[in-house]
Amino acid sequence: MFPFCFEWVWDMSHIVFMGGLWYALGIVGAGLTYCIVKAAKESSDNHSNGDH
Amino acid sequence: MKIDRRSFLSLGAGATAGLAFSPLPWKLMDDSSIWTQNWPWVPVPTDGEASYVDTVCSLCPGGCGITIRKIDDRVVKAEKKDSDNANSGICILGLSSPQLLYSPSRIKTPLKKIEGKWVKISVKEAVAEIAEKLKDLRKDKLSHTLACISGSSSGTVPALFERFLKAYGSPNFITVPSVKDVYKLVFSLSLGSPYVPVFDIANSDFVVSFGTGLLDGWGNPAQAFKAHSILKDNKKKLIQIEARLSNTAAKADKWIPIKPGTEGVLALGMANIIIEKRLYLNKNILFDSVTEGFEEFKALVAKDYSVKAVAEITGVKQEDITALVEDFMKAQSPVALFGRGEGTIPGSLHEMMAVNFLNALAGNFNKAGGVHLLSDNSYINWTEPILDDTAYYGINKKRLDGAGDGKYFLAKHLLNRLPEVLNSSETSPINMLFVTDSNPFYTMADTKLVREAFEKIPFIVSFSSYMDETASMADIILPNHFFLERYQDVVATCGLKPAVGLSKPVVNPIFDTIHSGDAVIFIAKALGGTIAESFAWDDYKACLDETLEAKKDIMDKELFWVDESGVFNAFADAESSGKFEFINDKIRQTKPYTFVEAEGEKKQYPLTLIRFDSMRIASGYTANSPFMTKTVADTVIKENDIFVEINPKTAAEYNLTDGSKALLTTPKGKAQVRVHLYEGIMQGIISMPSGLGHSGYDNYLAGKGININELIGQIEDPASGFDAAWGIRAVLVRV
Amino acid sequence: MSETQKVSASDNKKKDAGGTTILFFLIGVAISLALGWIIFPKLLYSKKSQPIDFSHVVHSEAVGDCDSCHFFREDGTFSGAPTLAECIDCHEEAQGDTEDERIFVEEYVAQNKEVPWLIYSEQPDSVFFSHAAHVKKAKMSCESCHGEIGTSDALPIYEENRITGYSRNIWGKNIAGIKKHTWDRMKMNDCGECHEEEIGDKGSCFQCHK
Amino acid sequence: MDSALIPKGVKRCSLGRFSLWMIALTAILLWGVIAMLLCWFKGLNQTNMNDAYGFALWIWADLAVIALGGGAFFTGFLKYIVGKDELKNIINYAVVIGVVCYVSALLILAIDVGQPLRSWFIFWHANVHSMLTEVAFCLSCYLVVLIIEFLPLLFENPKLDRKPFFHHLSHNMHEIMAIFAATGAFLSFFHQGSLGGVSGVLFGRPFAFREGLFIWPWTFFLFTWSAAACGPCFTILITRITEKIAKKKLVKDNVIDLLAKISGWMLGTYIIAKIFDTWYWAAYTLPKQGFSLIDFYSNNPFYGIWILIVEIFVCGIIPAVILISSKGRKNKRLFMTAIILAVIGVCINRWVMVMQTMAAPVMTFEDWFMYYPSWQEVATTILPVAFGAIFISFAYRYLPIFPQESELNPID
Amino acid sequence: MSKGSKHKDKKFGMVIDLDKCTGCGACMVACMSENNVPFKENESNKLDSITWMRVYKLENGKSFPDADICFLPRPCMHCEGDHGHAPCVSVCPAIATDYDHKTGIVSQIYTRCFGCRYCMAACPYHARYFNWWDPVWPEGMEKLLNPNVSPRMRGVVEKCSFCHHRYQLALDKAYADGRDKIEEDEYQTACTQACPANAIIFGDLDNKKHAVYSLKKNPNTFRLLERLGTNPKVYYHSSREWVRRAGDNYLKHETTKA
Repeated sequence: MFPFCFEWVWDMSHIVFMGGLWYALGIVGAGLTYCIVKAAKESSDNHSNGDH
Repeated sequence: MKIDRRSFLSLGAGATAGLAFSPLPWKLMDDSSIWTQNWPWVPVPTDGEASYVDTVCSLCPGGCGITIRKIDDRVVKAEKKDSDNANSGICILGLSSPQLLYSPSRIKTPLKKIEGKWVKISVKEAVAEIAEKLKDLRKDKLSHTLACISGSSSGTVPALFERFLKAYGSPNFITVPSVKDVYKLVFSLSLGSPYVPVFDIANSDFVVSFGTGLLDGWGNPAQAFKAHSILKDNKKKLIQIEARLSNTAAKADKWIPIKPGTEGVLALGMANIIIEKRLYLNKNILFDSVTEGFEEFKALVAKDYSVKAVAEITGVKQEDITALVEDFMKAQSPVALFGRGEGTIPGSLHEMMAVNFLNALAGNFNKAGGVHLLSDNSYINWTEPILDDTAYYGINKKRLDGAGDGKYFLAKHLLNRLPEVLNSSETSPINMLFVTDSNPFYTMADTKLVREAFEKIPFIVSFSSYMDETASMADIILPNHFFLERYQDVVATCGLKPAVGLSKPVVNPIFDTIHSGDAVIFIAKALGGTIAESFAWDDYKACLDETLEAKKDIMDKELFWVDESGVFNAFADAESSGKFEFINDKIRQTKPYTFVEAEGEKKQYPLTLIRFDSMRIASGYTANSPFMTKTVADTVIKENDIFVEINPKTAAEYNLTDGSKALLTTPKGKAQVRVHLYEGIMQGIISMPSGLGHSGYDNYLAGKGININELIGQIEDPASGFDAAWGIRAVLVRV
Repeated sequence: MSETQKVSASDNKKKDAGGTTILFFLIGVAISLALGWIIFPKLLYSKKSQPIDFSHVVHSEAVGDCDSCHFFREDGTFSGAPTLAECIDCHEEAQGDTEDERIFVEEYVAQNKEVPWLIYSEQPDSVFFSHAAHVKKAKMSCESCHGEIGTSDALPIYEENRITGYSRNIWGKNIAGIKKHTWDRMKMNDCGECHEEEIGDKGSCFQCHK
Repeated sequence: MDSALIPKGVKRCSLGRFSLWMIALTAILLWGVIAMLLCWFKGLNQTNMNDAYGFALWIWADLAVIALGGGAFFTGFLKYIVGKDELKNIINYAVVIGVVCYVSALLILAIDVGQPLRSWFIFWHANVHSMLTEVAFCLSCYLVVLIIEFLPLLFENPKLDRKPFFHHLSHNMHEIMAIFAATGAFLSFFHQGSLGGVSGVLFGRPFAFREGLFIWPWTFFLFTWSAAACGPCFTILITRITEKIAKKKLVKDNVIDLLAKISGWMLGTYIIAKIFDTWYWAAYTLPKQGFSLIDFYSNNPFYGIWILIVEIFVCGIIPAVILISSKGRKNKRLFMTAIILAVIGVCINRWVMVMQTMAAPVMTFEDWFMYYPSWQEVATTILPVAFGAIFISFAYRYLPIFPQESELNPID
Repeated sequence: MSKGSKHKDKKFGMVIDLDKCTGCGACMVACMSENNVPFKENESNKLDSITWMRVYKLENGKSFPDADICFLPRPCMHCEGDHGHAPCVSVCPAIATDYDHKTGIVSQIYTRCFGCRYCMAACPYHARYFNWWDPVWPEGMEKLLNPNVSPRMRGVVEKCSFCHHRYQLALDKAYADGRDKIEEDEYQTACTQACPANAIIFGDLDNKKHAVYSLKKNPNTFRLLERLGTNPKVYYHSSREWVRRAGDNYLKHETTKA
């Protein structure tokens, strides 16, 4: 799973497969972080505006 | 600052986030899976120094040289001895010996039965109690009512038992008979001496086996397998004549199915053709002029055993018979094998004689690829036991089994007659019975009758290592060491020569057991007087050392001492072959040629049940190890049901399909079985393996299947008196 | 339930609440880190002392190299910790007057009982380790895996993982898994690392597993 | 009692009635949980699986449930990528059903393995050549995506929506949902395919083995295709069942009709591909290995040639034709028949690819292997069904799943 | 996967002479004894009975008296596969089974296996067995355990290893003697050693001097299910046509060696 795992080999299959996986995970993770951070910011802004 | 619900939620969130950055969850996850890799309930074998100890396997009469692999002081595995010399080899049973050594069914200490329950006693107490009882018998002049059943007739331990009975004053030492006893009779009748034949299969170019289970456990299985493989390598022929496609038949170059029980007829028919066509002349044998009884024999076979008649009786095609004879006589070194299956049932004397005539006509005695005759010289040269008056009185009583007398003049022991003798008298003629190295309550035919008879015996002493069927009926058990724990001499053959092997203790006895040899010596000593004097040895080891003398050094080094002088040389050349006697007075006394038929009315029992032997199922005194039972196919045993093999055509007649349950009835008993359709069996014949249906031993064996001996009765061979039953009539009804 | 009230109440204290929230969050983090990094390792391992103490220094001075006691058998297998049979040559009678010596002679030698040594470097049953391949073929020193035990004067405390039953020496003393010496850890990755360096290949599974 | 939790503008049954329904479902769930615990603590000897049937009922259930959950990814794909906007009225429910299916799938896998505590090895010590690794990775990643797709829905619950953070989060997530949906579609495409690959790559098992493209056997594509075709049918089926139980219309006909039409075309094209695949397999792949088609359908009534006919014709061509024709879709009875047949069809396909692969003898001296699941297997297979019913019931009761519900069922 | 080193050291394989095999079962017991294979009270259900080496009974399908049977011992075939991988190796999701290019042996690591049984589904020879039960040795019998093979826990797959530990031991001996390589007969599997009929021959299939090399080229030699592309390293030898034909699947019109 990680390059420091015992079985890891720097070959095509690992790069393609794990590349795809980490890419997908990256997008999902980034998207989620973006939403959460933005929501946290917005909700604290909203609070200070007190316009809920 | 206000601490509210949100603060706690926050604390929780922080704690969760923090944990993820600590080793705790990850190490726990890792360790929990490592825990599954080292579950405490999965045993870890202790490591240690590996060593190999050679010994001789005595689990069957083969007596193979084997190697035991040990780690420190525990036995781990049995292996083939890595050498070509001296009878080295191993079979499935020998490979199982470590499992048998540590078996849960081992008897761990001497036991005494008190009100139906086993109570532990010490060896001393057991010996004292037996001696006390024996003394009482002697006082009442009943020493001859002590009997002993021994699984083997050769070697020092059976000899000690025999000697004990003699010194004590009883003629009733009885061994469990086997095909070897009949082999000896065959040659004592036609050659005047009880030679033991060894078949040189490896060097033969044409082997005809009359139902001999060459690859099903006959003789020394490991050597037989090796010989068969050499046959294959040399592209030589094996012909199997048998009603069922056994493993031997399957490996043979040709399988000739025959109606069971008519093998002797076929042999005589073949002899007839050989004589008629004077084929034996090709072998430079001049029977006509020099051999006693030849003309009479010639007339006899010419009269009753024409090819046509033989084909009729045996079910073998005429052309097959003539072709077989031609091939047999054309071969350079043909040999005909006799003795059915594994050879645990002695079998018909006349049938074996008939087959052996083929060997005589082919002139193959003591020739490469033929039958080698070994003298039955014993290496045990003890001084005669000292007899006091009681002993003298006792041993002159008639043997209970009648062996050696009257119509049983040929046999030395007739175990199979014992049940009848016991059942025919009101009180038991045996007051005490020793059972050593055998399990007669299981291995004897017509088990129900046997049990009934033996239950009459007031006191039984078992020397068994296992809680087998016989031991469980005993009153006292003095458990023997397992062979891996004891010294013992084992009679064997090395190549074609007689030999004695030495079984050596590989480990110290793991339980509180006693060597049977020691047990006898201690009982003798406890009895005092002339009996004690006859057993002057300190213990068995001393006795063995003294008996083997210088041979022991050789055995220590090579496991076996080979008797170079043991081969009988009477047939070294063709000219002297005339000494073979086809018919003489003694043979005439046996009323030739009567073959044994299966018991039962044909009308009531339209089928015939035969037994088959399998390497994977031990059917003698030694029973299956868990590993062996594991190898048994699910068409032989399924859960606890045993299967009988039946030809699909016969099955259809009885409305039976593969796997269906049926009630099997013979004149001797009933049993629920399942059927297995098998194209390798003649129509009208059904077969069942021997060696299953134990009630003793452990949960890995007990209760699985049916003991075929409960369904088959014994048939006294009219010539020898031994059990010669090869089957019984039966009926199958679907349930 | 008056949800709206609650919401407006917290709204009033929003600035303060934000700070408290962060503070509690950080406290939570700190507790967990302390628990995970300090307390947990202490709880995870049980400490066991050897049945008797033993000085490698004293022995190596007396009998020479490691292989006087930790020797190869004729079949190429390694004997590991010496058995009583080896010790008995010198220790039939007490050597010196320490308490450990007395216990050893009285409770083990005299009663012919093996000392139940706790083996620091004991690998699990699934591992096959060939001392011959490493010591005989690759000519590696004992220290490369066992460290300086050979020059120690007393036996260290044996720590056993309560869950797995492993000796702590396998996973390494450092809970983070950081190692400074080749002998600090004996996990599969460490074997692989060295093999990769020395042979250029971590090896096949069966090379080290049974 | 729980009125604060119920979305605005819709009517729900009384809490008492709901509780009764829940108790019944929980009882079934508990039965499954007991069986599950038995399997975990006593081991897989609790099942009737054996060395010939290493894969059995569970793996079938797993494959089937994932195929049926395919409605989520395909509907999402249609809505967010292709831009079929009407489908917003059913996408929520498709996601809920998807979550149920994927949670069930992972749960079944967790029971199915012999060493559940080691199951993380599949990630950590991943063998990238194994289809099962691909399945595990994509499956769990896709479940994460599904949960992300589900979360905004959860946050729309009246009580949660009141919290500003959740309100904003939900809003933000909605905004970039297309990215999640696209990632989900990508992951889903691969794991549906790799599930097909699981049996397709078994070159020692001629019944399952298929040649293919690069590293992917044809089953890889067939599985994705069939999941895309039949998953939406399952969504429609569950929607219809929900409507039956709720006794009201929840989704407008034009939405269902659109989804069904697309499904019909997918199913139609799939079945053509499947027929082509079967023919190629029978005519080229099998003979090379010494087999003919009938070797795999004879000698065993359970796996007779009928199963192939049912799969392809009855549960493939017939529903495809019905769903493609607008007349077929209009006829209520025909329509539901087609939907049910399509769902059964994909289940049969997964059944055959798992069970018949195990049952068919490969060595000439072996016979067909038979297998009957034990009650523990049945219970643990029903467990996800009960879980699904519970989950869906909660979701329906408390979340605004059906945007058209209030419009279709105005409260007086 | 350990494909780092591609050079082939050895390629161990077996030739089993079915003309000599008597079906006695010695190989099975030797194997079980060597490899700490567990046993239960009832082993008659052959579908949950672990037998790394299993002797099959083949029938020629003809009626009496033309019926014939042949015994066929089946260890793990240690497939090399036509594409460089065994059917089971490539499917294992956790690399618990691996193809060793230095020996040609397919390994199975019990502590890595998490029991998904995909490899069993992949193996057409039924050579792989699952531990449905906790292994239990009756009291005293655990003394029989061979320390060179680790007993397996419930929930993992196991199979024949060509007694790989014997190779390890032979190498140890060689190293201790200052040798780098072993002689052919220093490493033999337990079944080979035990076979009373000497029907099993084991050795390096690439070693032209070894008997296995010439035997595998014999026209009467065949492999099981060769046509599937498994490329097994266990060869069988039989002089009987029907036996050779039973080794693989053939269409009616095809001759045995296609």
